Amino acid sequence: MKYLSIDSSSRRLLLLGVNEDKTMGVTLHNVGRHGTYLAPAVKDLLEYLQMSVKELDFIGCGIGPGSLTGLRVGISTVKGLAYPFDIPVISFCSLDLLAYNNYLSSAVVMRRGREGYYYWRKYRFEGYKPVPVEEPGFDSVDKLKSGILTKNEVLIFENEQEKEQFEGYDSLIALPPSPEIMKQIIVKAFEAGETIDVRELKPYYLQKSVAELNWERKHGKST
Amino acid sequence: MKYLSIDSSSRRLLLLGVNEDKTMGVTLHNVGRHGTYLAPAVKDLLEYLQMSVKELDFIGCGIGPGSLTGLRVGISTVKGLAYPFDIPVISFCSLDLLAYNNYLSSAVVMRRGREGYYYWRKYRFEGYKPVPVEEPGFDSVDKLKSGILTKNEVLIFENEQEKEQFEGYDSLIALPPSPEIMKQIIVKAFEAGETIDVRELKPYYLQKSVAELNWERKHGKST
Amino acid sequence: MERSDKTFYELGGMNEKAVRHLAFEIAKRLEGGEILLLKGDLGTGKTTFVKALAEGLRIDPDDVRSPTFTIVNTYVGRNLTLLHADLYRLSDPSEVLELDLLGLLGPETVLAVEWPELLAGFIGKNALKIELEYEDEKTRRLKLSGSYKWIERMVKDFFKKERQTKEVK
Amino acid sequence: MERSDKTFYELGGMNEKAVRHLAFEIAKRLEGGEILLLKGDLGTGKTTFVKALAEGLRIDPDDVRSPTFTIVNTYVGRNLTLLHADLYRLSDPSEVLELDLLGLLGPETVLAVEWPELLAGFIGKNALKIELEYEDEKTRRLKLSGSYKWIERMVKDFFKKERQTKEVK
Amino acid sequence: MRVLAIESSCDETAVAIVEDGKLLSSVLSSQVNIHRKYGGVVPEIAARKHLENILFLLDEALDRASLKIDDIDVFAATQGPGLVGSLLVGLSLAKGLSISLNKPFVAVNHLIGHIYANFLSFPDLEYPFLVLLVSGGHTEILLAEDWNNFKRIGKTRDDAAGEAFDKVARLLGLGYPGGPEVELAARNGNPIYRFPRALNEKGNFDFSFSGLKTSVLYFLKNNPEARIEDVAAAFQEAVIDSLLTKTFAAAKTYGINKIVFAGGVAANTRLRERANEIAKEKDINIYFPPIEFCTDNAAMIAMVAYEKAKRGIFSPIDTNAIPYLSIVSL
Amino acid sequence: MRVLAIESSCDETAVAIVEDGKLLSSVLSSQVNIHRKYGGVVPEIAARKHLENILFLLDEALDRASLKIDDIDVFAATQGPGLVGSLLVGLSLAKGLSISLNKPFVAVNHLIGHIYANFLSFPDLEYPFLVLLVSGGHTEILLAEDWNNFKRIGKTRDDAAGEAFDKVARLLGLGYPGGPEVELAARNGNPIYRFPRALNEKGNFDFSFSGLKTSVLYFLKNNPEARIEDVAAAFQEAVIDSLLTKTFAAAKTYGINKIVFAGGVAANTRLRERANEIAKEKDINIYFPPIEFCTDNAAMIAMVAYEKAKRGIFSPIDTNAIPYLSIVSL
Ligand SMILES: Nc1ncnc2c1ncn2[C@@H]1O[C@H](COP(=O)(O)OP(=O)(O)OP(=O)(O)O)[C@@H](O)[C@H]1O
Ligand SMILES: Nc1ncnc2c1ncn2[C@@H]1O[C@H](COP(=O)(O)OP(=O)(O)OP(=O)(O)O)[C@@H](O)[C@H]1O
Ligand SMILES: Nc1ncnc2c1ncn2[C@@H]1O[C@H](COP(=O)(O)OP(=O)(O)O)[C@@H](O)[C@H]1O
Ligand SMILES: Nc1ncnc2c1ncn2[C@@H]1O[C@H](COP(=O)(O)OP(=O)(O)O)[C@@H](O)[C@H]1O
Ligand SMILES: [Mg+2]
Ligand SMILES: [Mg+2]
Ligand SMILES: [Zn+2]
Ligand SMILES: [Zn+2]
Repeated sequence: MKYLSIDSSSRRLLLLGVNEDKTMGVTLHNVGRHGTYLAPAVKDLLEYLQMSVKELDFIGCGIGPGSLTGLRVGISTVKGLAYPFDIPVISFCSLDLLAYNNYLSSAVVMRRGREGYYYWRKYRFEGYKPVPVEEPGFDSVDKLKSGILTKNEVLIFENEQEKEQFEGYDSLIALPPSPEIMKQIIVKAFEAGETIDVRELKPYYLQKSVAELNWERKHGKST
Repeated sequence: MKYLSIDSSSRRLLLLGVNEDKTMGVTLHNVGRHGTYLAPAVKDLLEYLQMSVKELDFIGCGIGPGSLTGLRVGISTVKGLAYPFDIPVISFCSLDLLAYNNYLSSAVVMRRGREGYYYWRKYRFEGYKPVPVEEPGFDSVDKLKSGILTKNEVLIFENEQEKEQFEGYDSLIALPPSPEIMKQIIVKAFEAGETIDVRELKPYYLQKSVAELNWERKHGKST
Repeated sequence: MERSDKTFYELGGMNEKAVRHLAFEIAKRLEGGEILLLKGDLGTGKTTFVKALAEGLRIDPDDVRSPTFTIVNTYVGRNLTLLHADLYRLSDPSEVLELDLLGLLGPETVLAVEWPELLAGFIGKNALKIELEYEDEKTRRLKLSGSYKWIERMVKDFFKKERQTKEVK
Repeated sequence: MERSDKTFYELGGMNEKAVRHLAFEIAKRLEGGEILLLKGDLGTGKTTFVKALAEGLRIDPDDVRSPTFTIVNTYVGRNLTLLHADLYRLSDPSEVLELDLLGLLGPETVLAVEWPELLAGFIGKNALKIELEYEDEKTRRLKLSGSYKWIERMVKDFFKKERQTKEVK
Repeated sequence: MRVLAIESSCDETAVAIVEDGKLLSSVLSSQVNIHRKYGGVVPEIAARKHLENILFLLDEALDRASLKIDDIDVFAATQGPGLVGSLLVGLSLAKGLSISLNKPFVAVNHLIGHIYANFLSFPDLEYPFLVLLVSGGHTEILLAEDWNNFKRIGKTRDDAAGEAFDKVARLLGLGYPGGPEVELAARNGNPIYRFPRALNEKGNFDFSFSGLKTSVLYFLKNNPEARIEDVAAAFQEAVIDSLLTKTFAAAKTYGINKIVFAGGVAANTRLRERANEIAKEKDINIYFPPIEFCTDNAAMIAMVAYEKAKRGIFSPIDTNAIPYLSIVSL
Repeated sequence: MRVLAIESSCDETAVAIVEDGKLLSSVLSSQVNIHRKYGGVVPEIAARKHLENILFLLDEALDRASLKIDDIDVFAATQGPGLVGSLLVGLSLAKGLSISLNKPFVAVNHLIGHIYANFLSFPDLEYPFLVLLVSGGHTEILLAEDWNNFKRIGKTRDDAAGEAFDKVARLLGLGYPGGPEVELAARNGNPIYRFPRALNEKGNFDFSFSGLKTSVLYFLKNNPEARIEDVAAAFQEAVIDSLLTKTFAAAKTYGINKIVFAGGVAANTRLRERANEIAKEKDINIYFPPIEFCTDNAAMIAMVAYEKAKRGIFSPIDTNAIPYLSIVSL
């Protein structure tokens, strides 16, 4: 199988390329803006693996939630790669990357969206593999603390700063996601036949509904 | 801090570059021979991170045990990189990469050296961090089974095939080592002041003593 | 005057020079990451304010233009980059979110927003709100509120320089 | 003849043509990953054997030379690569280990070793050992042993082609 | 040589294909009804939904040009100026296509695009020429000396002319977009009042229209009896006077005898009248292009890209969006 | 232009520095006593311990040339043929230095190195010339037509000549290395026997020496009374006759009037005698270089690298070792 996959939802840019038994993974953390680094990294990856986009069986793409600007670069690049050859796409929730390689029974991955608001997703575990319990959400710290989060679940954060607002909860800092983890997610999805057409590829846009609710409440306007 | 690190002891070539807060990690698994891919990957890594060898605080280098040919490429390349600027070197045991991210109390990392013989190293764990108990060894499967391995220790293998000869033992397949793991190992060593001069850099050569013992036994020759 | 846990200052009788002066003082205290919300009717001087703010960041004020149609203008200053947004043409919050303004704000970026009403729900406490009102064709009343620690100091320094102002706390 | 769990064949009265024929037969059955150990005194024909083996792998036998000084020669055949080693100049096992011969052996590589005594401790059961002895200046006695499943078949086929041979099992 | 260009700097998502300098197709999200390939549902085309619009527009542009994506030799996109998130969609898509089909990539300056748009209307237009680019978002006097040599002679220091029309229209209680509304009202009025012309010193080619907002506002306050139509006419006169005086002065200073008027405000009849009058006096040739090439589009981007590509000038694949890109050489 | 080259294809680790074609220093692990930088302990210099030897040799070579590593403009190493593990040490080191100092890298063919070694001894030697490279590991007739144009005219099909000397010496009960021992014995004997000259058809420039092993062995068996010295002399005569007949025939066929004899066997006095005799008859110039440039060394590698580098021919950084590299163009 030959495939490519990227995740550009955070400052950690992940790239994976597989050409049959050859695998190449690249992680660029804080190296620069995705608008600068993603395309050359994809090009170099294909060169090292000596494969062309035409031969790919599918392309994997993280769709957030996370940095909208980063996701635009990633998703639009994947659209450009896939479009000429109608290559199937596997989209995945970027938060899933953070859930891997933890030995827990249930957990919630947390990623700060903006001041006082977090993206979150709940998981249970089959052995060591995380299985999402529901779609990711986006809520205020207050709302999370007063109902969404339970004391059974371990909170998984990407770094210490994002953990600060949740003193008193069982929490841990996620292992930095690796291209290998991305590989597990997309291969599993591909084998389950979960490909989509590249035209359907779009990011999670969870902040919207919250914003709209707030707006309507304020302005009595229907969306 | 700026540094570079590589491990070329197996078919999985690991590269890491850090330029202050920028980190880049590259994994090349089965992509080709290290003699072809290591140098370009190092060069590209430095380019992406916009740093020159001259600025490096140290260079990390895995010294096996593992593939002698692979180790030669890695170690000799590091010698060439470090020599002009007398850059300190951090050498580390490549087996340590496989011990990370396991939640155990004691374990033995196993890597097949040749038919019927394994490299091995024992670890205890401080929290989740593996701490080597002794220097790595090299012994026959028989010798390992009749005294070296105990039933308390979990055996860690790189893949299913290498595990086959140890039915009946508690074992697991290691997480594919990532550049991030290499980072933890070398930063810890650097902070503990464990640098060496590049002239001292050499691979583990564990097969030798075993071979010599066998030879002497056969030929009554003193080495 | 409404009391809150935020500081709150009202500066009346401000002619254009005074308005620009205030913006300049504020610019000197910016370190990066700050948000300024400029609220006011058409022509009250929001863009004029941002021009002077930019000048304080060593940006040529003639390069600072009304972002009504461009929505966000970016100016690179000596130490900081200024993002100058204008939400006049936007009609709902999702349009604002799509701009990813907060995602673009970094430790070396400052954000100034004209017509900031749509942004209200998204900004936490950390922002400087400046309301501009007409007193007459050439004079404005400015109301400052926000939780940045330097606001009080800045207003005091400003008073030392200006004469036609009244402080109400 | 010594019985063991390995197959064991002895072929006497082999002239050079017969020796080369046998090597050729063996070459046809190689799939990659096999090791051949060629043991014999000076001039018994180990290199001659490997030349014919190479020819069976579609390598020009004139390109196959004595590796006594080069230690390992590599020849690229049509489907397989032949590593031809000669440990004559080596004096202890650590020198052999440094060659990393087993590390270079891959699924599409075959290894033939002259003067293989130093390698003995490192090869598992999977190898074909060929011992060459002088009968006279032009004739050799070959002793084959090894656990490759195809050895028996190969010897049988070989007998069909050669007449001056005796099989002892 | 076929160039496909993508424009996504602000409100518009646009794709166009140019072959050897000739326009084969040009599609815009604001003008096209796109039917989704599967299901036949028409997706909502909303401003700035570039990520959602882009592949449909790609389909449309190729379809109308009767081409397949691998018939394209060069992929181009706007690098700036504009909204960084919007720019990145077009740039990233172009880069993706470039990598996928192993074809070169070209990044284009949006402002130079507006200059090149004139070649779509006037293919034989020769350098040098002056451009007054006047719309909602732009008010600039640009000098096109050469295929690769542009200068910004003058620009607005605050509001664009079109923006001024829109905001004054609001103050006058007229609808949106303000330009045509104000023009209509002005036609039924007389410029009996005089609003200030800012920056009217000799040799100053910059503009300033923000003062007009306050002037009009307070004028209305102080003169509640004034007819809206007359105020509109007076305002319009002030803007046009400013625009044309400076533009023709620039033509004289730089020795140019061709002026191209571009942008939404160039649709204004009064501006065209006055421009014609002055042009006759000064013996200067003036051009007014069709509106479709004055507003943001991808055809103009493709034209610039074509000029670069035919000279072998391509862009590296690590070219990032520059939201504050100004007019420099190509 | 200063070129530093590393040779590590088999038994020897060597480093040399050449400046504009002139040799500044040349060090070999087999010849140098290296004192460890720290502690002053002399490490064991053993054959094929390239990884252990290499940096000390680098230090020595630079020291003897009075240079620092950043005075070097080009880094070169042997690409092949040889032992892959050994080659990789030199190649990887050169690449590392190249990346570290941002200098170009050149990979060199070892066999062409042996040809170029002659320029170290005979700087004014002009193309074309023939080389008989005859040592323990090589027995070839090479034609050097041009700086970049080489041909292998003939080669051994089994054992090298030097190897033959060593093995026959063992059969005769003489010491190692066999060459000098056999020569010594031969001087006290007479070639009263005749051993076969293999491949002696006209126009055949290939050699074969393996038959001599069995011939000598069985001769000794069947003639236990034969004097060792006479057998040695007869053997030596067979080898030399083979070498010289073919070499001079090749010179005639290819119209060359210069023959360079290189390699350990070229030290043989009887070979030199005979070569001189034949050369006089045939009016051909023959050259015998000093032994140090005939055996493996890095100076010859540096000379080749210099020729390439001065023409701007460098090697990509992904150049791998090729253990079976044969003689092709540079
Ligand atoms: N029956 C035979 N089988 C093989 N070789 C023979 C036979 N009869 C004669 N020869 C000759 O004997 C010589 C054997 O030389 P060869 O180099 O192959 O021996 P070797 O075992 O490799 O010696 P070394 O110990 O030097 O490696 C060749 O010249 C070959 O032609
Ligand atoms: N005291 C004052 N403070 C600020 N501007 C003043 C003052 N007096 C007059 N002006 C003028 O009023 C005009 C204000 O225009 P400006 O574009 O800054 O307003 P704005 O609030 O940005 O309008 P918009 O709602 O269109 O964004 C400028 O021309 C400025 O010179
Ligand atoms: N007849 C007109 N008179 C004056 N202004 C006009 C007229 N028609 C349109 N406009 C103005 O042109 C602007 C739109 O121009 P356009 O080129 O689409 O803007 P942009 O490309 O900068 O977004 C609006 O501000 C509108 O008021
Ligand atoms: N006087 C001699 N006569 C014949 N052969 C000699 C003589 N001296 C050395 N040799 C042979 O030269 C060989 C060594 O040559 P050398 O060039 O060092 O080999 P290589 O470079 O191929 O390793 C040995 O085989 C040795 O027997
Ligand atoms: Mg404004
Ligand atoms: Mg042999
Ligand atoms: Zn535009
Ligand atoms: Zn040599």
